[in-house]
Amino acid sequence: MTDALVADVLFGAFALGSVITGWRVFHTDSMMRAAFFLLASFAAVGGMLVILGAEFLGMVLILMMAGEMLVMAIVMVMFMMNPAGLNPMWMVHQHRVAVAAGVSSFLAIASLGFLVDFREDPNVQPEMATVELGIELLGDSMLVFQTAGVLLLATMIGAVAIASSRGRFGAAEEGSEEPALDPEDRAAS
Amino acid sequence: MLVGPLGVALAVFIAALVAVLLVERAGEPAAHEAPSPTERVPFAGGLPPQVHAWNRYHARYYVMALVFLVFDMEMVYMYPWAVVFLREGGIAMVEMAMFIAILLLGVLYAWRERSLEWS
Amino acid sequence: MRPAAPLELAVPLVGIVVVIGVYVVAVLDQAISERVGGGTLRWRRVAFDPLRSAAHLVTQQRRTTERPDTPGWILAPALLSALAALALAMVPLGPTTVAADPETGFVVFSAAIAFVMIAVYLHGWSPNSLFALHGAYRFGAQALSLQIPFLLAMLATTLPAESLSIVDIVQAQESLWNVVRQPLGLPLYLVVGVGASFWGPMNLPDAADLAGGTGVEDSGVARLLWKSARSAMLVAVAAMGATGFLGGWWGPWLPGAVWVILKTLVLLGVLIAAGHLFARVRVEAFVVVAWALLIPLALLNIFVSGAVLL
Amino acid sequence: MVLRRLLTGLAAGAPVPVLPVAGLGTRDALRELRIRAELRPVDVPAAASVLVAAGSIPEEFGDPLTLLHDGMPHPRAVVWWNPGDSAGPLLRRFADPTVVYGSADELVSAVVRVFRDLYSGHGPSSDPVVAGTGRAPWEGVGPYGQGGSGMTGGVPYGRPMAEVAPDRDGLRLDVVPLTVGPFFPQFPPGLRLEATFSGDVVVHCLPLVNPFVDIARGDLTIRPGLDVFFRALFEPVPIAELELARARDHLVWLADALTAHGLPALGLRALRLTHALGGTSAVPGVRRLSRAIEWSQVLRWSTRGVGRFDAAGRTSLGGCGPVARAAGLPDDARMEDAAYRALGFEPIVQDAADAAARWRQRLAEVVQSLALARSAGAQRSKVTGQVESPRGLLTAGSAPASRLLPLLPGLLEGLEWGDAVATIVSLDIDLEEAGLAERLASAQAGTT
Repeated sequence: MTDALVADVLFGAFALGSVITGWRVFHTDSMMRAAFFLLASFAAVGGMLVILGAEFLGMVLILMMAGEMLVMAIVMVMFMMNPAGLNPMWMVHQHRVAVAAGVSSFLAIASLGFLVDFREDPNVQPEMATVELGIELLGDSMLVFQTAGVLLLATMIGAVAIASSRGRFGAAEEGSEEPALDPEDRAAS
Repeated sequence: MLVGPLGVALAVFIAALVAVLLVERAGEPAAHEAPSPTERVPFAGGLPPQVHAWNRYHARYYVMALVFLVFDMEMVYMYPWAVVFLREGGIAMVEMAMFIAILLLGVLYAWRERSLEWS
Repeated sequence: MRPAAPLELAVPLVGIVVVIGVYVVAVLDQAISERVGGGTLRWRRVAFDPLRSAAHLVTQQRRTTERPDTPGWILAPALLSALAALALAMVPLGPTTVAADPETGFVVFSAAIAFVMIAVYLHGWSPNSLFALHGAYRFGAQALSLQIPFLLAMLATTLPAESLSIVDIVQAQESLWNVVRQPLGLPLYLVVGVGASFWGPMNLPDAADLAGGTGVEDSGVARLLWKSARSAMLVAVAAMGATGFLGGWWGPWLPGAVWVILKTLVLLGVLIAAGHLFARVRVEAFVVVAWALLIPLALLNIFVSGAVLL
Repeated sequence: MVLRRLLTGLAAGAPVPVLPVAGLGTRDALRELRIRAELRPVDVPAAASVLVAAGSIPEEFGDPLTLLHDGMPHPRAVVWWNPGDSAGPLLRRFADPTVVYGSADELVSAVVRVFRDLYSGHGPSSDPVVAGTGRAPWEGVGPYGQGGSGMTGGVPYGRPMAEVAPDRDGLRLDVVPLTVGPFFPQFPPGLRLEATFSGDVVVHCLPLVNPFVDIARGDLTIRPGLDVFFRALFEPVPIAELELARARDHLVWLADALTAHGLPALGLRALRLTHALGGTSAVPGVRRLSRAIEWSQVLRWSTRGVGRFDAAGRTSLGGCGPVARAAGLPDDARMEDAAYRALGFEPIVQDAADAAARWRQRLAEVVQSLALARSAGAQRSKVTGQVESPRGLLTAGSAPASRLLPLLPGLLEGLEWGDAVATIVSLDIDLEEAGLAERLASAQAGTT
């Protein structure tokens, strides 16, 4: 076996794995399993990125997804009825539309692979990729990088302001009582 | 060299995973008869639970989890920055300090709003 | 190309290191516990009881609950052990003596630590038992607030190395160990490391007040494997601490590999002793401290040590 | 096969994981098993191989005891130590229990023998008390196989699912009702708490009635160490004996509390100290232990503000001993005893009213009691009919635990489970003492 063959086999395994686990996400009753299948799917995508030469991006994707998917599992279990699938159920709503949307967006993205003119010369020094990323970040893309910081700050404050039920100035629902649906309750409150 | 260091790391990971799974299978001694209902009751100090434990679990730290999601993004930038830090010198220091200071404002806000505590 | 051992050598060697590491943790833990508890140390017991207890668990029936998530329950200890093995494979015993030293070794190690939360959550969720579930969610809070300080504390070691490779991180410590260069680094790393391997004062998911937490329904080989996986993780954290902060293989007179092992044992001893001397922390208070104190401290560590380097 | 024989051979020599279940009067004797190298007491049935039940166990604990037994993995066995007369019906539930009469040494050797037999193939593993196989079947009825009514209806696998309820942060998420106890490891023996969880927070709780009150008629076994306080209700007893028993009881509490806070090794040290209280090394030993507990401040950090009584709550703490004194009330029955006053006794008082203050209070009282015991010589207490037990005012008919139990809901509701356990631990509730006190009252009423 040559290096190229090993790489091809691994790439195929990761690709297949990501598709299969991605499909399982919608085919399980348990929110925990759904979240962790998605995590497996993302990890496989990370593996594909590594084989394509983007070692840093691939590994960072895997690293990040652990935390993100745990948060997703926690939130899904929190708000979905029957989170463990003790009652069997069907995860997908409007699945004809979903299948159509999925297939068409896959085709659209896959077509990029054929339509875009990629550079002929492969990246000669993949091990310098991280360094180049850093230089780019601090050089030409400095403004983008700092803007990202401000955006993240806005997201953080927004998330806290919306989600938190209490703050320095008292409970969040104070003065913004939700009107009762039943007229009698409304009169009472 | 057939596989690079990451290949070796992957092999170690998979080998350990499979080995432990095999031990788990092999370690199961010859099955006693199927467990009776009382042998399957989850532990709560001796009394059986009224309902299933799996529930819409009220994770009291959901606001912190959201803050984490955002702050975690920052780490993506820190790695390449750390690698070129010595090369770039003062400019790297200033830029990252600015970026971090902006993000820390968010953490400071969350802390002041007491949303890191249990809701 | 970065150094990597041949597969047929790396895999069994890392396996052996994990098994020995787990045994050493069991022995150290029992010895230190006897010492702290004021009992008499009987070395025969200390040396053989872990083996006997392991044999007992292996020959015991595996319990199940009414409606568990069986695949998840089986997978959790395997995942945790595999993560520990992966992390240990990244620890170099010498400039070229390492199972695997990827370009992004530091990121791979961080990913291994990050996935611990998946393994613990899986382990606590699967038995469908309330106290196990509480353990899983507690670790969620603990791990989410620990991850950023953990990454930041470790990241400072890559500044002098100008690389994410673990071997390079050790190479950069030839003249000066990081423990001196970044005095805040090692204490921070040990605090978050104990948290990431949920040991001692940071053993929130498997705590006594949850009657054993995520492990409350475990028996037989499942209990043994979960316990060993935790110990293996502790070994990995100690070994990486020795590598990242105590100069890895650098040291006079002795061969490099011996230095790595000695430093790892010292850190292991510190971590295990801390487990018997510090009470368990409250999860809520810890979350606040992690965000409001550990993250700023870790950033301070990065910027101050960075400024000194320039 | 060779491997299997090797493994069972090794396993037979392992420290025996025992699950101790204390009946009336045997709490401390079973705790002492922690010191034995041959045994390893564990918290939960899943970790245990031998169930060690001791003394008379209240009849209403029959079903929980059965569940503990059935929850142990095979191979397993039951050993009953000094069963009381009332243990008969419970004992008959188990297929083949080993019954041991005699000292702790005999118990240990019997447990080890039973365990070895399990592994040499001589002793059969104990059968489940409730027979039957399989689990509750679950057939869905809806188009995708869901249960009776909607997604959360029905009783899948034999149990219903949790239901939603509004919560303090405005979310409507599931609440899980669960009665914790009576053998929950960090709870005082016999405490059953009807709790409702929303996430890991206790939103409602209600302690159930004390099971030790109507324990077997006529069985008034009092555990060694506690008996001196009950004797003091009827006759003057040596103050030295009372105070040593108090110090001992606090140290036993300390051993449990340290274990609950993740420090079992230090807990063992506290337990070992109880054997050397008479000697001169006792006070330095206690001081060293206090330093080992307090130097890192972690314990104080994780108990500060936990389980705090508010100003109104403090007023209802009369007769609650160390709990009251930790809340700033100089409440101590010893002050009414002239013999104590002659010794210059002054109660120690803290003012924080939280779990940390109660820890400090008991550590300080151990030292105070040891000092009192030394200076008391042969003096005897002068007051009878009431006595300050290690937990507070004890009379025939009322004990501190019966005053503390009603306070639990107000204290625990809204706390995270870990804090709730830390609070319960810090209160040192002794249901056995309360049960005996009430039985004593009814016995007196019967004789007069």
